[in-house]
Amino acid sequence: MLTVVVIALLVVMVMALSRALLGPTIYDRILAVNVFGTKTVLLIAVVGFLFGRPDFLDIALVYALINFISVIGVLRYFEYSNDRHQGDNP
Amino acid sequence: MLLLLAITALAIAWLRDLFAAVMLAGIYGLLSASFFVSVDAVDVAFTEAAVGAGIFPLLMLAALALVGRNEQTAYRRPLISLLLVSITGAALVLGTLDMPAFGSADAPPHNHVAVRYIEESPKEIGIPNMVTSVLADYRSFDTLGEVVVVFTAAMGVLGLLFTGRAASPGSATERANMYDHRVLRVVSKMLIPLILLFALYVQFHGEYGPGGGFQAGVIFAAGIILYAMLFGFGNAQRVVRPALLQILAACGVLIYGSVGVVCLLSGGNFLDYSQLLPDPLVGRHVGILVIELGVGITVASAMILIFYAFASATVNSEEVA
Amino acid sequence: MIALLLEGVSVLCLGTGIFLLVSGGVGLLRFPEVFSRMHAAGVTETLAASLILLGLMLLAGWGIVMFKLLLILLFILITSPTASHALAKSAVHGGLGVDPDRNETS
Amino acid sequence: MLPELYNYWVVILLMMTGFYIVIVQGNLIKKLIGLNLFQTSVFIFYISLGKVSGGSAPIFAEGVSSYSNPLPHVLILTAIVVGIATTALALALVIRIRNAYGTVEEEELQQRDLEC
Repeated sequence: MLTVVVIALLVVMVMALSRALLGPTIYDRILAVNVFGTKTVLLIAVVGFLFGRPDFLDIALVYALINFISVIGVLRYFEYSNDRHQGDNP
Repeated sequence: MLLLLAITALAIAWLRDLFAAVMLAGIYGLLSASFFVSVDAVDVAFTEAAVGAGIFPLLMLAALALVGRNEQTAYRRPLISLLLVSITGAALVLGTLDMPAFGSADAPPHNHVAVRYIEESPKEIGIPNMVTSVLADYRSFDTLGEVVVVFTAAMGVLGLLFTGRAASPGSATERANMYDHRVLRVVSKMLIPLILLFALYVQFHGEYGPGGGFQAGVIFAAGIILYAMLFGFGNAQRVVRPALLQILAACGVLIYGSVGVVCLLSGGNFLDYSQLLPDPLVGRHVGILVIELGVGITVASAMILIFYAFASATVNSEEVA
Repeated sequence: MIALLLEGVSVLCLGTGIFLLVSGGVGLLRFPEVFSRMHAAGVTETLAASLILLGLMLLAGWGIVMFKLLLILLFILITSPTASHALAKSAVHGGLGVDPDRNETS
Repeated sequence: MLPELYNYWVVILLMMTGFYIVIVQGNLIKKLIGLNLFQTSVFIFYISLGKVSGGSAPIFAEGVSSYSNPLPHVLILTAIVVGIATTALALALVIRIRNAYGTVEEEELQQRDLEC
């Protein structure tokens, strides 16, 4: 049963990756990174169970944390560069 | 898994827009970390996730904010370099033909040195996580060198970029987008204590599960950077002063070195913890714990200092530009 | 008996989790517009993730493992909606605003 | 013989992509990303050397017989942290170059260097 979950996760990750590659706007790419991060968290948790080593879950937690911070960082950067180009923001 | 890695790498090569390249570098870091997990490299996956997918894109973005996003020049002489690259690639592939199969148990590296460490380390040092035991005890002198490397890197970045003028909390950019982060600020107020607590958890259970000084330091720094991003650099610098951080980075290295000297004084050679306490096993435990603490403090303060340096560079160049 | 029941429920959770996952993934690819894609991604992130984690929790049974899984579940449930909120806000701020009177998405 | 070596070939492919980026791309930041790509492929190479099929992660647990080799993990742990330290330094240098020369593209840098 767990292997089916792993395969499904890999399929969705490939989809998110393809969205990241061909996404027209920047926001598609950020969205794809966000989805990708969450799926990696799930993948690690399931792989941890598959190998019977439950101490993998710390890594899954770190993934979720890092994913959140990088998405916020990217958005913060993106707003910051908008301010600079437009001079003053609305 | 590796196929995904290869695709991302090729995409990065092909992309022109730097911003997208940095995003893909983040995905690449995540992918390589999940590969490390599937190959049982637990600690390495931890560090690669925290560093490769966490701090690296943040630093690149901070640099991109200064340097501008688009890449003007076209490729230069692509064909010749493509030829050169494929020749070196072919030579390397030839080199791997007689390597042992992936994961074969009887390969040469496994049955000489590793066997001794796998058998002896639980008995000698008594902690389950062999990677930390080797890192902190057998090879602790190299780890000392590494901590010094991180410290000097932080000092180098400070020397290059940090002009000391902290961004005043009320400056234009701070107030400008203060209003639109209401939801983010509330959520991060809840999350940041959790993150810092998790960093301490990682720090102190490095012996029993994946974790240790480096990972804890990086997670701690990531928590502070999140705070700085959302609440503006002025307030962040008021909360965690750069001067305090410089002292902290130095005293992390100091803790590490002083443990070594204490072992020297109490009769053993440098960094041999069994001399610390009458009972050698407990002495080693204490030694490793203190070492990890020193490493954690240095790495955390070094990362935050580097981020402050980048942030203050953006603020200054904005006034200049 | 209880073990069998637990096993059955966890398989059920994992099954629906996978179904939602794949449908969200397909949605991510096929929807024309950024905001509709964000909706599709949101489905996979919150519901599918919590279902799969729930399935794992049932498998794990009581103990430290279940607690860690609960922690991860809570963390994802807090962070991913905030992240998509921030993303949507900056998308609107960045000039990609969907003007309400346009009913059909171009 | 073929399927086992698949791992090493992918590593070489990644290494060559990073190498290619460093050679061809003019932009300094892009070169740094290429360098990071190259570095990560070396890490993957080391770790895949240390894997023992059927062995589990090198944390001592009851009922686990064979372990993967913990030594490359220690090596790579140090290498990752040193890698991020050097990348941070390199980025600081790129920013200073940007302030001094006003550009980050390699050709313009050379021309401006020749002028002054």
